[in-house]
Formats: sequence, C-alpha cells, structure tokens
Amino acid sequence: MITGTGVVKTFKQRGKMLGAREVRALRGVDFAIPKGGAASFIGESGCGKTTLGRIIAGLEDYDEGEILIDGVSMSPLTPKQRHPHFRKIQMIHQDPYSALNPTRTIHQTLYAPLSLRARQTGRPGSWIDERAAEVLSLVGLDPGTVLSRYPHQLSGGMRQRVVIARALTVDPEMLVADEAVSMIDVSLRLGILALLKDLRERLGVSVLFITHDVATARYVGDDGELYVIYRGQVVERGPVDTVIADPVHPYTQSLLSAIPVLHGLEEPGEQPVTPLESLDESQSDEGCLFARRCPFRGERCTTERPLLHVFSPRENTNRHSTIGLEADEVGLRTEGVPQEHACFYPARRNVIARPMSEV
Amino acid sequence: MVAIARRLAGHLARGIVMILVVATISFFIVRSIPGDPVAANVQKLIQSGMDPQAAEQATRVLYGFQPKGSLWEQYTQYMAGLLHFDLGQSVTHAGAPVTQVLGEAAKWTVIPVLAGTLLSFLVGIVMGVYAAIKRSGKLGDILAISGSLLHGVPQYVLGLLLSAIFATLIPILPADGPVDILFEPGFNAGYIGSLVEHAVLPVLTYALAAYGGWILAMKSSVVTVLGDDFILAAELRGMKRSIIFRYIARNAILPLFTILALSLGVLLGGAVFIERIFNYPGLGLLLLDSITMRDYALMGGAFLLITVSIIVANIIADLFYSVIDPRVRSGEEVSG
Amino acid sequence: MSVLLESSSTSATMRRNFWAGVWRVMKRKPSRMVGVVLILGFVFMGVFGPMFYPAQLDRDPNAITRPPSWEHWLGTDDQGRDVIALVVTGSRYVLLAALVTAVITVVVGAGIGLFSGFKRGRWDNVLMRLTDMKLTIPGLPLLLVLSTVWKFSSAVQMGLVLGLLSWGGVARAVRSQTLSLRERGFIEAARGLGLSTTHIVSKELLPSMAPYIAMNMLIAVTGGVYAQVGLFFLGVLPYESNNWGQMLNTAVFRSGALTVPSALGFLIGPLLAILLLTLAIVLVVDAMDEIFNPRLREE
Amino acid sequence: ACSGGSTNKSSGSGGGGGGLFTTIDVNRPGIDASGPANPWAPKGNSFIGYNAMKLGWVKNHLTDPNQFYPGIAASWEIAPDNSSVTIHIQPNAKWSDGKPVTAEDVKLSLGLASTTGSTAFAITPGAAGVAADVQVVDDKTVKVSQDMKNPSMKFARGVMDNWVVPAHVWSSLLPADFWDKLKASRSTGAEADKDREEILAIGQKVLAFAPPKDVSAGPFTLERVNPGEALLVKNKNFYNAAQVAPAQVKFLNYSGNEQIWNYLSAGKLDHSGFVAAPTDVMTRIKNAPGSQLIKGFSPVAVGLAFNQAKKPYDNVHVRRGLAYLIDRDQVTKVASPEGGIAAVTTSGIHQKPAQEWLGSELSTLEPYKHDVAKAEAEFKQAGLQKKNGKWTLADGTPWKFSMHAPAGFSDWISAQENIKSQLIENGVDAEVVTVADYPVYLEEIAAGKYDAGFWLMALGPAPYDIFQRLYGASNGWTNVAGKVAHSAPGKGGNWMGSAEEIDVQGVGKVNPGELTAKLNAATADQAKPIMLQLAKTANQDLPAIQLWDYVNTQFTNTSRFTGWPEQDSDLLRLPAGVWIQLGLIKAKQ
Amino acid sequence: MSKVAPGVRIDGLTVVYKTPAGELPAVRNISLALEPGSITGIVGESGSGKSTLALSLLNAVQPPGRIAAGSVEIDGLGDVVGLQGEALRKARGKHIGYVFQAAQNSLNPLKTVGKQLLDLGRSHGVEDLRGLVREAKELLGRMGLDGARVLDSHQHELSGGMRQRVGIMLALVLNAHLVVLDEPTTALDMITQANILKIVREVHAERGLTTLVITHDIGVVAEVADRLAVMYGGRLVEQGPTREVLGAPKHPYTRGLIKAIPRLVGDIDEARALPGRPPTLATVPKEGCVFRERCPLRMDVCDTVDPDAVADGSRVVACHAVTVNVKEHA
Ligand SMILES: Nc1ncnc2c1ncn2[C@@H]1O[C@H](COP(=O)(O)OP(=O)(O)OP(=O)(O)O)[C@@H](O)[C@H]1O
Ligand SMILES: Nc1ncnc2c1ncn2[C@@H]1O[C@H](COP(=O)(O)OP(=O)(O)OP(=O)(O)O)[C@@H](O)[C@H]1O
Ligand SMILES: [Mg+2]
Ligand SMILES: [Mg+2]
Repeated sequence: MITGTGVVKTFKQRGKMLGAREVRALRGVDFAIPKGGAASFIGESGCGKTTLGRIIAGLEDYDEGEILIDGVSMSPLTPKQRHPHFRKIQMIHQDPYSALNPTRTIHQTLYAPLSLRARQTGRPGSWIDERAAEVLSLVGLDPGTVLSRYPHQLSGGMRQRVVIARALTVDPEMLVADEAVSMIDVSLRLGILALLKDLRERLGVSVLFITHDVATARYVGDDGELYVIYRGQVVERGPVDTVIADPVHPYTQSLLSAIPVLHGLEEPGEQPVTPLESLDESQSDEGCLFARRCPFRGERCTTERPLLHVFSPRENTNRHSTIGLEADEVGLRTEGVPQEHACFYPARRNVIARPMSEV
Repeated sequence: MVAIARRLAGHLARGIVMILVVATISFFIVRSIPGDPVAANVQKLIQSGMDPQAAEQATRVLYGFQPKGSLWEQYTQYMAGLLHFDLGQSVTHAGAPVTQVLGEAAKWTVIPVLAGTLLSFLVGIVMGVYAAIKRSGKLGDILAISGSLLHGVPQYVLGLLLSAIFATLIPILPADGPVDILFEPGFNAGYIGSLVEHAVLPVLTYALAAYGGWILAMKSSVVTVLGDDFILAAELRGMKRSIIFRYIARNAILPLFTILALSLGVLLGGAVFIERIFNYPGLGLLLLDSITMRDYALMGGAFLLITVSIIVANIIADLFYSVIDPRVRSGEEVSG
Repeated sequence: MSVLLESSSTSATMRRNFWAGVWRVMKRKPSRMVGVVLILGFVFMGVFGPMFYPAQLDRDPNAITRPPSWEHWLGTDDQGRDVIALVVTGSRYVLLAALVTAVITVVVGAGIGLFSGFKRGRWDNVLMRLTDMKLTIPGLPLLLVLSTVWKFSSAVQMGLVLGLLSWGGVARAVRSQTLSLRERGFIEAARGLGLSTTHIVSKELLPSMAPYIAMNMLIAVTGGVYAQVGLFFLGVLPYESNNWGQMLNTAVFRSGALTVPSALGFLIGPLLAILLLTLAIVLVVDAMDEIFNPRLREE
Repeated sequence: ACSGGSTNKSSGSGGGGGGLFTTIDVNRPGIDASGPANPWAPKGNSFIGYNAMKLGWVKNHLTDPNQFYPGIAASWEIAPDNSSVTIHIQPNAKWSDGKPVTAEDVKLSLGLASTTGSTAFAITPGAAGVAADVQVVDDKTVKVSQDMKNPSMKFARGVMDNWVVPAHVWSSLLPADFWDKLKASRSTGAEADKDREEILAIGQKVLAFAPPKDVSAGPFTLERVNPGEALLVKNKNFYNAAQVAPAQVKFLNYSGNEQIWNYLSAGKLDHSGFVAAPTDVMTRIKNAPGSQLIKGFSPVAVGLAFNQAKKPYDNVHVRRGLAYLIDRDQVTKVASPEGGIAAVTTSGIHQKPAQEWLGSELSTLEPYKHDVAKAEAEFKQAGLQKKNGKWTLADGTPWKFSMHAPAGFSDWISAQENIKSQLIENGVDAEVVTVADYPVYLEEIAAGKYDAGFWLMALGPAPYDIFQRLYGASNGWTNVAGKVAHSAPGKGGNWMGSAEEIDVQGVGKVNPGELTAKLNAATADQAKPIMLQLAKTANQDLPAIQLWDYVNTQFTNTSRFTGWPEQDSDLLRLPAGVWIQLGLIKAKQ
Repeated sequence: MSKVAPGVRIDGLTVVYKTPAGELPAVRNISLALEPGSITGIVGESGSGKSTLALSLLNAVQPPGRIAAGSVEIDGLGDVVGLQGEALRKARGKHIGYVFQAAQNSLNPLKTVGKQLLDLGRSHGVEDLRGLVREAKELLGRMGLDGARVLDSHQHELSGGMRQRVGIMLALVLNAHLVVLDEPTTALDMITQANILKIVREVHAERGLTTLVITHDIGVVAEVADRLAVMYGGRLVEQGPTREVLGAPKHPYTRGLIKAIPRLVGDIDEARALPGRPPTLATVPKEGCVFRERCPLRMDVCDTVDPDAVADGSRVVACHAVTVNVKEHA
C-alpha cells in the first residue's frame, strides 16, 4: 500500500542568475494505491504526471507532503534509509531504447541487480541465472535467444519487456509505467499492456500507469482508480470506468471529448466539451486552474480554488445541469471508492464515443 | 532586452570574480618564483665590470620599484592598485607603469591576431561548407584531413616552416618586427606597406593554425544544420536555393561566432610562439621577456591581461550570442 | 556458470564483432592503416628506439651541423651527432611525458567530470566553477610563468604538471556526457534497482564513454608533446641533451637553421617527427570516430 | 699616466656624405618603444656614442685602465697621485637644441650618476675610488677629486666613464641641497642612512625620467622608436658634426642572435658588435658582399669553476686531472668557434694581456694540454679508482661530474655538452644541468648548490678586476674600506672555497685574496710581480679551468661606409657610435 | 493555377534506399488514387514507408533514397517523378503544400515566421507580398490564432500546436490545392490534436483541397479521412472508404490492427495484440507476402507470391486469402 498526501513539487529553474523561474509541477496531490491494485494518471502534456511518477519511484525528491510505503513515512528518512522502501517501486521508462545500456548484453543487464539481490538474501550464485531465465520467461521472452543479445539487436517491444523483466529482478511491489507503450509500435502495444495486467494478476504487483491515452488506462486496470491531473492538481478521481463513462469535471470531459472517434465503428458523444483556449502554464494560479479554459465557469471559479471532494448527485442540480441522471444510478456506479472531483459546477455530460452496436 | 541585461550583469559579476581570483593566483605564483632578483642583479652588474658597491647601489635604485612590505601588505597593495588599473611598475622598463608597457605591446598582438583570425575564419567557413557538402567524396576527405592536420599541428611548427621557407630559403618576406623604422608613421603608403609586409608571415601563421579548426567546426556545424528538419521543410516549400543556403549558413555560423570571440581571447595568450619566431613585439614576447628578466610586475601584468582578455572575450561571445540568437534573447536557456 | 556465460561466449562474440567492425572501418580508407602503423612506430620508437643506440651517441666534432648525407640522412647536430639518432633517442622523454600528461589529463578530467555530472548539486557547482576558471586561464602563459617556479627535472614531472594543467576540457566534456547519459533511462533504472554508485560509474557510465575518453587520451598525447616541445623550444625549461624541443631550440637559436640551409636537416628532424605524430593521431582519431559511432555498430 | 685627447681637428673635407648607417645594439635585444631617451633607464633609448655621450671613452687598454678617447671632455689631466682629475670640455660642444655644453652640465650629470650608482660616485661608506668633491673651475673646466681614504687606480676611469646630460632639461631632478646631502651620506650613522635613502629615491626618479624630447650632445639625436627599432638623425650642433658621415642611423630589431645572422648574411648591417655564430653561419656572413670581420681583444674569458666544498673537487689532483682530460681546443671549436680562442694556460688572465703582464714567464706555466695519460695519473694520485672503465671516488662510490649553466647561454651549454661527451668517453660520468635563467644561476652558484659551473673570469683590463673573479668575494675575500677579510667556505658568499693560503711552487705560501686586493691601488709596475704570483697560483691550484678567451669580433660591411678600425684596434672595444663621432667612418664614394 | 482540387494518381511506385546491404525498397509497387477534393488517410506503423510515400508526391525522396519505378500523376502538373530543377521547386509550395512530419521543427529558429513567409513569397515570385501577409493572417485567424502576433514570433515562442498550425498555414498560403500532412498530430497532446484535426477538416472543406493525411494512429484517420489506406512493410495492403474499412476490415493486418486498439467502452478483453513484430527495411521479406509471418490466414502461396492489390468495388485489398474468398463468393 502506497499513499501520498499533499505532495508538492516546485522546480526552480537554475542557470539564470537573477531571473529564477519557478515551475509548480505538483500542487498538493493525494493518492493511494493498494497492494496489487492499479491506478492510472492521465492528463495533458506537462501537467506533472511524470514528476509524480518519479517521486513515487523515489527518483525525485518532493518539497512538501507525505508519502507512506507500507505504512512507513518517507519524510523523516534520509535518502539512504529510503532506499530499501523505494526499491519496492520500480519505474518502467517510456523509452525502451534509452532504458537499456547499449554497451551491455541483456545478461549483463539482468546480472547486476540479481547478484545484488543474491547477496542481500544470501542466495547462491546459481540462483542468479535461474532467476534471470525466470524473469525473462515471465515477460514472455525466450531466455536462450535473448540473454546474449545486445539491446540494439531487439525490437522495441522486446526491449520494453526486458525493461520490465529487469524491474522484476528485485521483486517489486509496484511498477510505475510512465507512458510505457507510447513509443512502441501500435500492433505491439497491447502485448505490453497485457503483460502488465498479467503481472498484476499473477504476481500481485500493483501498477501505476501514467498515460495520456485514457483507453489504455482502462486496459491495465479496469478495477483500479483513474486520476485526472491538471497543472499539478488532481481534478477528478474515481474508478476507471466511472470516470470514463460519467466524468463530471469539465477538464476530464474535454480530455475525453478529444479522443478520436472511429467513425464507422463508433458514434461520437453528444455533448463534446472543447476548452475555450489552449493550455498556458503562465496563466494565473488564482481560483480554479481550469477556469480560463472552462466553457462552464462561474463567478466563483476565478476567485476560489475548488478542492477535491466526493461527488454527490445533489450537486448535479445546478444551472448547467443537462441530462439528469438518477441519483441512485450514480450511487450504483461508484462501488468501493467514491468519485471525487474539484469543480464548483460539476455536471455529467455525455462526451465519449460509443460503439455503434451499443447505440 | 531585460534578459540580455540580466545576462550581462551575471557575466560581469562572474567575470570580475574571475579576474580577482586570477589576479590573486598570478600574484602568488609570481612571488613564489625562486631567485632573488636584487642579489642576481648585483652579480650581473659586477660581472659587467661594475664595482660591487656601485652595483649594489645601482640595483637598489632599480629595484626601488619593487613593492616593499610583507607578502600580505604587498598583496593588498597590489589588489588596491588593480582597482585603479594600476599594475605597478616595470623594472626592466625603467619604472614605466606596467599598463603603459602592456598597452604598447598589446596593439602588436591584437592587430595580427585579429587579421589572422578573421582571414582564417572567412576562408575556413567557406571551405567548411564545401567540406560538408562534399563530405562523402575524395575532396571532402582531403579537406577534412588537411583541416585536422593543420588544426593538430602546433603553431610553432607552422611558424618555423613558414619562416624557413619564406625568410630563409626564398627570403622574400621580413621576419623582424612590425614595421620598418625608416617610414614616417602615419597614413602613408610606405608605412602601411611596411606594416603589411611585416605582418604577412605572422598573420599567415595565425591564419593557417586557426584555419583547420574553422573548417572542422564549420563542417560539423553545417552537417548538423543540413540534418535539421527546417532545411528539408524549406526545400519542400519550394524555397529558392539561395534562400535555403542563407538559412544553412546563418544557422551553421551562429555557434562559430561564439568560438570566434573565444578564440580571439585565447589567441592573445597563444601568441608567444609566433611572436618569438617572427620577433613580433606583442604581449607574448613581452611575457617571455619579462620572465627571463624577472620583471615581476610586468610578468604578473601580462599574464593578467591575457587572462582578462579571455574573460572579456567570453562575455562578448555570450552577449553576441544573445543578440543574434533569438532563443537566448528572450531568456530561454539554449544549452547548459 | 554465469561468469562463464558472461565472459566467454558473449564477450568473445562481441569482441569478434568489434574487431570485424574495426577491420571494416580500417579497410574503407587505407590512410587510417597508415595512421595505426605510424602510431605503432612511435610507440616502438619510444620503448625500444634508444636501445639501438649507445647511451652516449657517436659524435664527430669535425662534422658539426652538416646537411643531410648518406651517412646522416637528416644531417648532424651542433655536437656532430646524427639527427635521426637524436630524434629516436629523444622520443622516449617526449613520449613518456606526453603519456603521463595524457593519463593524468584523462584520469583527473574524467574523474572530475564523472563526479560532477553524477553528483550534481553543490559539488557540481563548485567543481564546474573551478573547471571554468581552469579553462579561462590560458595554458601556455600559465606554463611559462610556472616554468619559473617549477623545476621540471624529469619527464614524469613534466607530464605531471602538463597533465594537471590540461584536464579542464576533458572534465567539462565528460561532465556533459555524464549529464546526458544520466538522463538516459538505464542510469536511472540502475539507481532505482539499488545498484551501487561504483557499479553505475564503472559498469554503466564508463563503458559508454570509453571510446570518447580514449579519443581524448590520444588528443591529450599530442597536446602533451606540443606543450613540452614548445617550452623546450622557447628555452624556458632546463636543458635536456636529448629532446625534440631542445633540438628545435638549438637548431634555430644556435645552429642557424633559419639562416643557413646546412642546418635545415637539424630543424626538419624534430619537425618531421611532430608532423608525423600529428598525422598519425589525426588518422587514428578519424578511424576511432567511425569505429565507436553507435550508428555504425548497429549493422 | 695622462693623455691628451685630440680636440676637433677636422680635416675639413671628409664626412658629411650622408647616407643611412644600419646597425644593431647587441647589448640590448628588443628596443623598447616606450623607453625614454634617458641613458640611465635600463630600457631607455639612449645609444652609447650616438645620442648618449660620456665624458670620455674608456680604451680598455691591456694594462692601463685610465686611457680614454675624448668625449664631452676634449682633454683631461690626472694628478700623478691619482687624487684628482681635471676635465676640459670640448670648446665648441653644443646640445642639439643649440645651447653650449658647460661645466654645470657636467657637474649635474655627475650628481645624477651618484644617485643611480656609479663606481666613482658610490654612496656606500668605505667604497674604493670614490669622488670626494666636484668642482666647477670655469665654464668649460671641472675638477673631480678622489677621497684618498680608500683610493683606487681606476678613479679617473670611474669619473670619465659617466654620462653627460643637459642641465636645462634634467636639473629639476636634483634638489638644491643635493651636494651637501651627498657629502653627508658618505659617513656612517642614522643621519647618513637617511640621506642615502633620499638619494636612492632621487635615483629612482632619474631612472624613470623621460625628457620630453631627446636633447643630446652626441653626433645624433633620437628621431623615433618602434618596438625593436630606432631611428636617429644627425645632430647638426655636434662638436665634430663635419666629420660625421651618416645622416641617419637605424637600429634594427633584434630579439635573438639568429636575426642578426640573417641581417649579416644579407649584407644589411653596416656594423654589428659580436654575436656568437656557428661556423656555417659565419661562412655565410663572410661571403656576403662587402662583409668584413675585424677582430680584437675582448677582456674576458670563461672558466669551469669548482666548488671545493664538494668532494672530490677539494682535491687539486682531481681538478688537474679534469684539466688534462678536457680538450679545450675541441670545446672552443664546438661552442665558440669565432668568438673565442682556446685558453693556452689557466692562469686567470686572458692570453693577450697575459703576454703584457707575464712576458716570458707565460711560457713556463703548465699549459694543461689534452693528455689522457696525465689525467689518469692525476686521478690516481687523488685516490680515484677506475672500475670497468669508469672512474669512481676513492671509496668506490660512483662519481658523476655535474656541470651547471643557465638556460639560454647556448655557447656555455654547447661547451658543457661537449665536455660531457669527452669525459664520458674517458670514463668520467658527467651531466649537464641547466637552470632557468642567469639570475637564478648566479644565486644558486653563490649558494654553493653546484659542483661546478661556468664562470666569467679574466675581466680586464684593470689587474684588480682580472683576479677579483677568482680571488674575490666568491672565493671568500672581501675588501671593505681597504681592509681585506676572509670568510670560511659556505659563508659570506664564499662558494669556491679555495684555501686561504696556498703553497705555490717557486713562490712559496701566498694569500691570493690579499694579493688581489693590493692590485686595487697598485701602479702598473707595482702590479706586475703580483700578477705573476697570482697567475702561478691560479694555474697551479686551479680554482677554475680557464676554457677559452673571448675574441672581440666585429662585423662590418664596406659596401656603404669605409674607415673601419684596424684589426686589434682598441676602438673595437668601443661602440661604433664613438668611431663615427671621432670622424673615422667615411661614406663610400 | 487551377483553383480546383487536383486529383492524384500514384502508379506502381517503388522507392529504394541504398544501404550497406544493397538497395532495399521502402515503398514497393504502390498504386493509389487521390480523388479530387477528398481526404485520404494513410496508416501504417513506424517504418512502413509512409513518409517515403509522402515525399514521393513531391519527388523529394532524400538521398540515399530514390524513386526506382512508377509515376505520380498530379492534375495540372503531370508526372512529378519526371519534374526537375526550377519546375519541381515551383511545384512545391505553390501546387503541393507539405506539412512536415516534425512540424515542430520545420521553422528556421533564427527568423520570425513573418520573415520566413516573405522568403517563401519571394521564392515563388509573389509580387503582392502585402497580400500574402494578409492571406497568412487570415489563415492563422481562421485556425484560431492571432495572426499578427504569430508572424512576429520566433519558433521557440510558439507552442507545439501553434507551430503545427503555422506549418499548415505555410503549406496553404500560396494557394496549393494538394496538401500532404505527414503525422500532423504526433507529439501533440489530445486536446491540441483534436483541435488540429478539426482545423484540417474545416480548411479542407473551405478551400476545396485534395488532402493526404499520414499517421500511425487509426483514430486520427478515422476522424478526418474519407478514404483510408493501410501500409505494411512498404506495401499498400488495403484501401477503401474509411467507414467501410473500419467497419469491415478485410486484410488480416487491418483487422488485427483495429482489434489491437483499446477502446473506451465495451469489453476490454476483446482487444488482442498482433503476434510477432513489424518488419524493418532489412527484415522485410524479399518475396511473397510481407505480412505472412504474422498472418493467421497464412497459406503456402503467401511464401512465394506477393499478392496483387485486387479491387472490389471501392475497396482494394492485397491478400491471397481474401482474394480467394472474393473469388469463391463470385
Ligand atoms: N527537472 C525539471 N526541472 C524543471 N522543470 C521541470 C523538471 N521536470 C519537469 N518540469 C516541469 O514540471 C512540469 C510537469 O512536468 P512532467 O514531466 O511531470 O509532466 P508530464 O505530465 O509528465 O508531461 P508529458 O505528458 O509531456 O510527459 C512541466 O511544466 C515541466 O516543464
Ligand atoms: N535515409 C534512409 N536511409 C536508409 N533507410 C531509410 C532512410 N530513410 C528511411 N529509411 C527506411 O525506409 C523505411 C521507411 O521509412 P519511412 O520514414 O518512410 O517510414 P514511416 O512509415 O514514415 O515511419 P515513421 O512512422 O517512423 O515516420 C524504414 O524502414 C526506414 O528505416
Ligand atoms: Mg511525462
Ligand atoms: Mg514518417
């Protein structure tokens, strides 16, 4: 179980003597990922997804807030003390080309962490090779052919599998997959996604999936949670299917509206939401971060920052209300975790495309 | 504009710190040189036939220009002087202020260095473009290898070879100083002709030595730019060849301008060999002389001036870059 | 077994592939072969050359600074010694000092660059300011000033000082390479896996930079040769009876090589040695450029 | 011993032919463009004999230090007891701005000389041969008297060998009470110390003084200077202007000998002082059209001096063995083929004056001809052992003969390299070590750091100077206020470390330092027997092996000017500017 | 200059690249017709030859590549494969607008957009430069940008989406009626992508263009294209009206590709990855069907015979298995 509360990260850009600029990458993010569970972060480019992923994997420090790994708080620990905890969380990089050292064979790549592991757990040297073969098999690669190869002798999909295998050598409890498939050929993407899903099921590894492609989030963990991040803030969160099917935050709705429709297979949603303008990081931080782009903004939005809270159907009775969903219907969809959002005027809108067959 | 001003302020601050540090280093290095110049001078005068007592007196007069007091006092004095551009007084130049001696020498370094650098720069970039375009052919290979060779060979080898050829085997060019004294200084054909004639060999050496670097830098810069997407894009938009060539040239030369400014600074210090070989009375020769003459103040001053010129060149290079590169101009960091 | 696997089959094939690649690159341009042969020649000359001559070179006080002849291909020096013999026996000092220079340049430069780029933060700041300063202070003038303080009494000392003066460029370059490699996922992954810094630096970073460092080392060798020969040429260093720079100095300033053609051989000897060394290194670096270019390794 | 100078007896015709005289100042590489026309400034642009005038021009006669050619002084009288010298200024000497040269000018110049340090005008208490008073007799006459407490034979020379500058340009440098101060400064005590400090402070101003314009009483005035080059034009007001042939004098740029070689072989120079040149270069120079070499005596020799505080050099047999082993002819041929002749003995005297001083006795001195057998015998006598063809110390430890020389002294290095080879070939291990530069060399050799090093000796022509190099301060003997003291080896600058008393064959026990000091005040006749004793001492005890005696070789070119001095002329020891001002040089018709 | 949308007929086009292993075809024997006024989309995975095909339309294949065979007939221009020199240059930009794959970097970083626009005008002999600027502003305004500001900006002052729109503007400003967009939305985020696609559609309609959109994302094609062509290993394996192809893909690759796309609703477990991996230039089979290694319908004939593209109404498919079926049905 990994939880974070109020995680804040601000980058100070160096190099300019007098004009240091601050980038507020995360503005107090809460999250919780249960053991064996799945969570997906989606959002526009630059909204802080990678930063959050790196913080969770221990590759980046955070400025404020608290992260608990299996109940142990990270804040009071020194970087050295944090290490064994963060080791349980492994990052899968977006780019499998750079994630493997081109000068080392796959065997060498796997050997290093395994021998470390063997030393820590007092296992014999022979275990290392067995385990190397085992993790490769786990990710669906044939150890015999792959072990002696160099990364450039493998395809993108195979490389990404090796990256995952390497992460598995330290028996992680969680994998952080940052856009793990965006650089892989379309026809192979699903294979990797399936692998992640499979690892969840078979090894009980939880998966934190970072993507801008909402549909893939659904594929890795439809039982997990979806976090929609905007400019370093979580603006909506809830069970994957709920948020996709019934988003209430206008930003989530904009994101979902933008997904291309497979005309011929699907019918577009009836109430697509288009932001009024494009993202501009330099916009003022006052009020709701999305206010300037929001077609449904009200007076409150420009002065007050909405905080994440549970969506209650009563809220739906505002002036923008469109299709009135029955309250209990909403209640039914939110099983377990509630759907939360940060909007003063939430409303369900029918934005996503649906298969022809359904309509 | 604000961004440039900020950058300038930052660089100036850093430059000043650098200068102070270098001044300190040079002060202490110079003071730790073994050999007591006073005792040595006495011996020298005695050897030249002077009475020991008289020699001692003469030396004391001469070295009256030497700063007195403890090392720390000397240091503070030196640094205080530095603030007023006072580098002390030269011993070998009869108490002339070091700044004056340096100023006199500097012009003889600056002129040929500037001429040689510009010449090599112009020729180098043209050949560099050529080498980039023909990079897969024989000509490109020859240009690149000869460029590397010229770039690799030390200045003195070139200087000696040129001197052997043009001043010894076929003595058609002078290798003795900057100008023939017989010509009345001023804007007259004789004087200028003499200046030019005397500058040919040093300038040619500078140019040859630097040329290799330019051709290599320009070649790789052009190759990089040629691979840039916007060049292909311009081609696909049907832009005229001449315009595309301008795009390539401007983008490729840009990084070279920085090197140009820097190299001017560095060359001032590297002039020792060329000035020694062609007896050109510039800063390098001055430094060399001051070392053999144990003229502390002058040695420190020459060293400091050479360093400062590099620092200034650095700042100019950077400012220059900010002016011509819009990315820097608007305050965006282009590279580390 | 693992060790077996790692060391025998894999690296053996790798090595074979590598050498095949090297051969291919060499074959493409015969000039590169010339470069390699020249370098080997210089190494041989530095190591074994002096053994072919008596410790005290033969001299003939009646044949001082003679022009090239059948007996003396490049003539004789001002003591009546054979110029080629001098170039050969003098190479040891020059090359040894240059080697020391190169080793120190590369070790210190790469060390500082790696440390700085890897640690980042405050240390990086301090070290890079230092490096900037180092790079700003002009080398030759500093050497000249230093030559009055220091007693360069042996080749090793000479190399030591030159090395300590020339690591700046390598440090800067290695640092930026380290920084960019650091951004590459595999370094981050290694840290995430809990691998030690030693492992990361020695097994992940260094091999990726090895070719680059090797090239720098070669270039540093030339730098070392030039600097010391130059200093000897200027005459600011203690006299060495057998040294290329000393030969240049004596030839020009004492034997009148720039006045009378008869002493030209005396001048040409060391100049030729330097030119050939430069050529050799230029050619080899050109080849290395291609050998280590990952794009060409992909095939 | 007094001599009348020739006043201007111009032959009427001659001279004035005009033309450009091209020369080089070999003593001053790199003319400084910012240097003032100030003869005292180390890098000033006053050229001896051209635009810088002295009272008289010292002939450097073989035995008489007090012979001069006329300069500003047309004639002079030296009192028989050497107590004073009376100077008569050239009657029609004028400054280049037209003002006449007066006795006041001379007095002021002598005052200025005392602020910057000058043999006859030293302000150190107890110094030898110092002037007590400068007296203006009339407008054209000055009398300078010697302080007879510690007199010197060379007093007149010390007086005559001084610059003369125009009072109307320089007078502001000396305060009104200067002469009193100068007198006071010669005594001891705090007051005198203060005065000396003040005088030194004035001296610094003098050194740095830059006259707005060159005002000279010489044949030329400075027209302009470049870095490295200078142009002088004829001074119409010079007293002997009618006899001055060149209209302009051009000093060429020069920063290294090789440059002069080039000029000479191209026939560019009308005159150049001596520069060492290898044989091939010399041949080429000789072949240049009009080229002419004039040779004369140069009052200096070079020796290989030992530090007797170090073993085995304390043993005279080792020194002698080395003297036999080193083939001085070969050394000279390799290192200084034109500028030196191998020393015939190692008496401490240049062979030219040696003939004058020693006469027939010279041939009785051991010449130390190259002789390996004798060398081995000496080494054996010293107890050295020969093992596997290599000489070792008496106790069997290896022996390496280490010679030092300053970097840049290429003839010295070349000589040592040759000596090294010779020694190694005969079983004596040897090495050559150079030191960064001459100042450091002098300092370190004085500190006793070397086994052996090259040492200038036989500095003539005054007898005292000749032996002062061997038996002076560097060997322990100091002469303060006429009193000779000896300090132990390693102390007080004594690095040579000879014994204080030496038993010399055929002479008996001598104290060479005291003998040397006596030479200071001895007349030529008194000096002769002392010189012989010292020569015998030096030749037998060998504090230094005299290697070669320098030859004054002057390069001239007859294509444009004639009238050059004869071979062996004493004029060769004076700058060509003096030849010109004396009216010797004529333009070629 | 014609004011009507031109038609394009690509016939038997083969483009080869020179590699150490000899000349290898990146585009092999492709025939494709772009109807005047239509939007055609080409999908294919990385390395399938899309960009090469697009460049061939301008006869701009970069060395070491060259067009080895075939023709590209464009109405009003003729066969561009034969065009050379000035004629070719004039055709580019004026007749055919090209929006670069990495439009992000398709601008000279040192010049403002306006200056580059003027360069473009001068290159094509536009006399009324003011008019050109006016036109550019209008186009930019049309795409939701402040024209004056954009023309005064340097590349680095524009966001990715803005640069892409500038790229489109530069492709259209000379009134080209054939527009090729190579990966117009790759590297843009979803909202911007949707925006750009909308613009492409609208501009296409307003100006009456013939448009070719190249992408690896089927969703993008589905959004904008009337016709869809699928490339694999340098071959065109299937083409037809977008809705038809998506609704009823015939080629096993197309089918697999569509199946491999995770959707927002419905049973996610229906999505399936294709087995194997896409070929590269070096691994693409020299003979036989390029897809056979990964094909569920592989037959013996596939190993030796490269299937012809067979037309069936508005659909064209190159697959032995499908052709057999068609024949059987017939
Ligand atoms: N090392 C850093 N230094 C300064 N700013 C940074 C750094 N890393 C990220 N940022 C800034 O923080 C913000 C969030 O970046 P992050 O990479 O987390 O976004 P993202 O959501 O992953 O975007 P993308 O979808 O493009 O990957 C951005 O504005 C980015 O510019
Ligand atoms: N300059 C070149 N030299 C050699 N091969 C090349 C070159 N350019 C492209 N290729 C090869 O040609 C094939 C097609 O390349 P192309 O760029 O057309 O593919 P693409 O479909 O546009 O891919 P992407 O989606 O990555 O842009 C690829 O296999 C590529 O490796
Ligand atoms: Mg990211
Ligand atoms: Mg492409």
